[in-house]
Amino acid sequence: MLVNFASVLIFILFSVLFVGFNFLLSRFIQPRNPTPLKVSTYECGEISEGDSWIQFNIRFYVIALAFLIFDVEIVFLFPWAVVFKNLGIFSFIEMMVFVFMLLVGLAYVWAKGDLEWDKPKDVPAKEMF
Amino acid sequence: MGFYDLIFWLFAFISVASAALMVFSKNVIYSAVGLLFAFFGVAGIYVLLAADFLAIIQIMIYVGGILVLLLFGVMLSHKIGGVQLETGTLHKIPAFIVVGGIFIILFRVISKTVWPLGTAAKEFNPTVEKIGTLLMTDYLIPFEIVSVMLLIALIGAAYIARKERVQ
Amino acid sequence: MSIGLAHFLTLSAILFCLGLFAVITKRNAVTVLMGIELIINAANINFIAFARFTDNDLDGQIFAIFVIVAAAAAAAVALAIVLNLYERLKSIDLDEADSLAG
Amino acid sequence: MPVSNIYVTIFQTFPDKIPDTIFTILLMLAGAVGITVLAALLALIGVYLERKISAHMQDRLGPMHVGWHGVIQTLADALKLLLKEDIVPAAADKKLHLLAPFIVFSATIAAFVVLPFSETLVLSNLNVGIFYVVAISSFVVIGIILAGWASNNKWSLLGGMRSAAQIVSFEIPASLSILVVIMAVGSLNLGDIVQFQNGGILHWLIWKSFPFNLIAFIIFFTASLAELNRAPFDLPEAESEIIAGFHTEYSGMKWAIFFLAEYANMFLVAVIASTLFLGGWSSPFGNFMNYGIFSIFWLFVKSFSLIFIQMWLRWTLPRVRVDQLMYTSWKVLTPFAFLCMIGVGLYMIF
Repeated sequence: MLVNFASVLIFILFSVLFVGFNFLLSRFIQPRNPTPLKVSTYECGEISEGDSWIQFNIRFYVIALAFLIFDVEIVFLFPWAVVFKNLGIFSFIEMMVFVFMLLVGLAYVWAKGDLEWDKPKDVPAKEMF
Repeated sequence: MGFYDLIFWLFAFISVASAALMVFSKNVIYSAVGLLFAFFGVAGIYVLLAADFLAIIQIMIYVGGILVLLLFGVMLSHKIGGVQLETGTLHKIPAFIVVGGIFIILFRVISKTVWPLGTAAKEFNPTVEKIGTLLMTDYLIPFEIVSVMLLIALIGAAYIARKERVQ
Repeated sequence: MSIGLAHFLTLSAILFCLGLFAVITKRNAVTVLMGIELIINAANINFIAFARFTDNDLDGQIFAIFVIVAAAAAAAVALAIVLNLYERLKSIDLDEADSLAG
Repeated sequence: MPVSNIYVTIFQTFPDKIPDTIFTILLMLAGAVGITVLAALLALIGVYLERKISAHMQDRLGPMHVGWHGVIQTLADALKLLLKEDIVPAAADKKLHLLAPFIVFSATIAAFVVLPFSETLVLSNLNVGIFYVVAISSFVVIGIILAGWASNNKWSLLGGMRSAAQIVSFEIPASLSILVVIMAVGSLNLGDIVQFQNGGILHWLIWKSFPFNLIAFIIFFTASLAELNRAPFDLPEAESEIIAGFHTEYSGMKWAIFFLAEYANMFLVAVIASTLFLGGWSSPFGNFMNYGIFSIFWLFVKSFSLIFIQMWLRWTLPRVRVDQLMYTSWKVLTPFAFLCMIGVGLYMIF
């Protein structure tokens, strides 16, 4: 088992080296003359307005939250799926109870509108112009 | 020194160095990066302890879930003006004394205690099936309670985060 | 000297102390939360190390799974509280959240 | 274990020549070099195919001048990118700006290690195979957020956050639809999963517990399109709104690495989908041409067909809006993935 993980480790190390090698190679053969205008922040050619201050919507958090909870659930579902064939109906019922709880959670955030994002208002085509 | 030892030191170094980066960096995002590599290092340690499935869970929940949530939290709770996201520190010296004292105590406990080590050397066996079976049999009650806890966490956190939006 | 239980326990102790240091000294609520995650990781190393080096087979690993899950739930709720705090105080400096102080 | 590890196979052919560990490490390194080169090559082919297919779908010719029908156009482009100046914005966080491409690319390539290309050609026969792939790709999300933040540009940050939110949303239905395969096979090992489907097109898992596995396959394919940020789910790169998303401030080789990772990821998803549902390296005609080099051939035929469908969809469907995106993920795909799982469970019990 360890030998397989060693392979993974070597893989990760090599891919890091590969990217590093490419950057170094590119560094030696590319032109380098940064001018103040070139290294300014890109904003469609305009002078940059203000700093990158953005107030993110709280919905991003709720999405990440729902993701985390379901991620945890998946962690339990995977080992269950492996042994499901051997354990049969009893484990199926156990898992259904587990899944049901999480579906209640999904239904809750769904019903409370946490998963809704702003929709554009429906404007009939003839009123648009 | 065998390869097992070498890899242990490698991962121990990764986790301690990045944990130190997390603790001593002033920038919140740098702390998050430190935490990322600390989680990765700890996952490697789990593999060395024959917990392959747990190492994957560590990556999946900590890196894929909690760290993403933390980063979203940082983005949502700071005025992201410029790349400076400073975090202040306070009473460093008392903290250093307390933590140093705790570490010395822990270290003495670890080195003085005679641990009841297992009799037979264990093989590196796959653990997924055993864990699945144990969860469905011996640990059934905790397993079901976890689902209730997750439900409460989801509803509670969504409620707390939403409250202000309504007002 | 080959790697044994004591090595893993010491590593875990170092991580625990670093996490504790972050929890005590940081003023930013999110970094305090990061310190807590580090402490939980240190505890998990202990669980798994004991599972490997003593006669208990996988109980330690199962325990670690439940700990990770509890940590995930805790992080979710804690961050929701932090965001709520930010909405009220426009800051997540823990020293400023003292309205309950006597 | 039914699938023998390639290292063991090679190792047995050269006994006692070189010390074991050194030899194994050299072999692993050779495997890593091979796969990285393969991934880069496949990305180049992918880019070429994309340009050609999109051109022909729009009644154009696409690249024609460099090489026969422009076959080495993408290679020339790659060379050009190597020569481009690497512009780092003055306001950016230099270290993290550099770190982000490393994370994204390494996480993508690291997932390749478990793919079974044939019965013996498996670089790492991990027991937790598919679960490992799901987990390791979560590094990509972190890399994207860091890239967006380190650029210190409104559009980058917004694009990074959008990408991240989109990827995490679609990871749930994608992982849930994988479950139906694992329930049938009873193993997370990708080699075992292919071995289970060996023996012709009717043994493929896509037909098992009809129609639940078929629906699960469609869910997996749709969700993976969204995870790849591909049309019709390419909002994070919606040029008209947020320029180029999280890699707006990346240029030269750094940008090329993101691009390479994106196309390597496209191939990775296609291989995973064919391994899980379409029999992987096994021949569709029972034992006909079901050995050695033909296994690789079959796997590539299946994967490139899926890639072709991806490109076809890109030029057929319009881009969805962000509210439709979240609707698709949480209110359509996730409930249906749960239904599939329950359906397969009931099917297997009765």
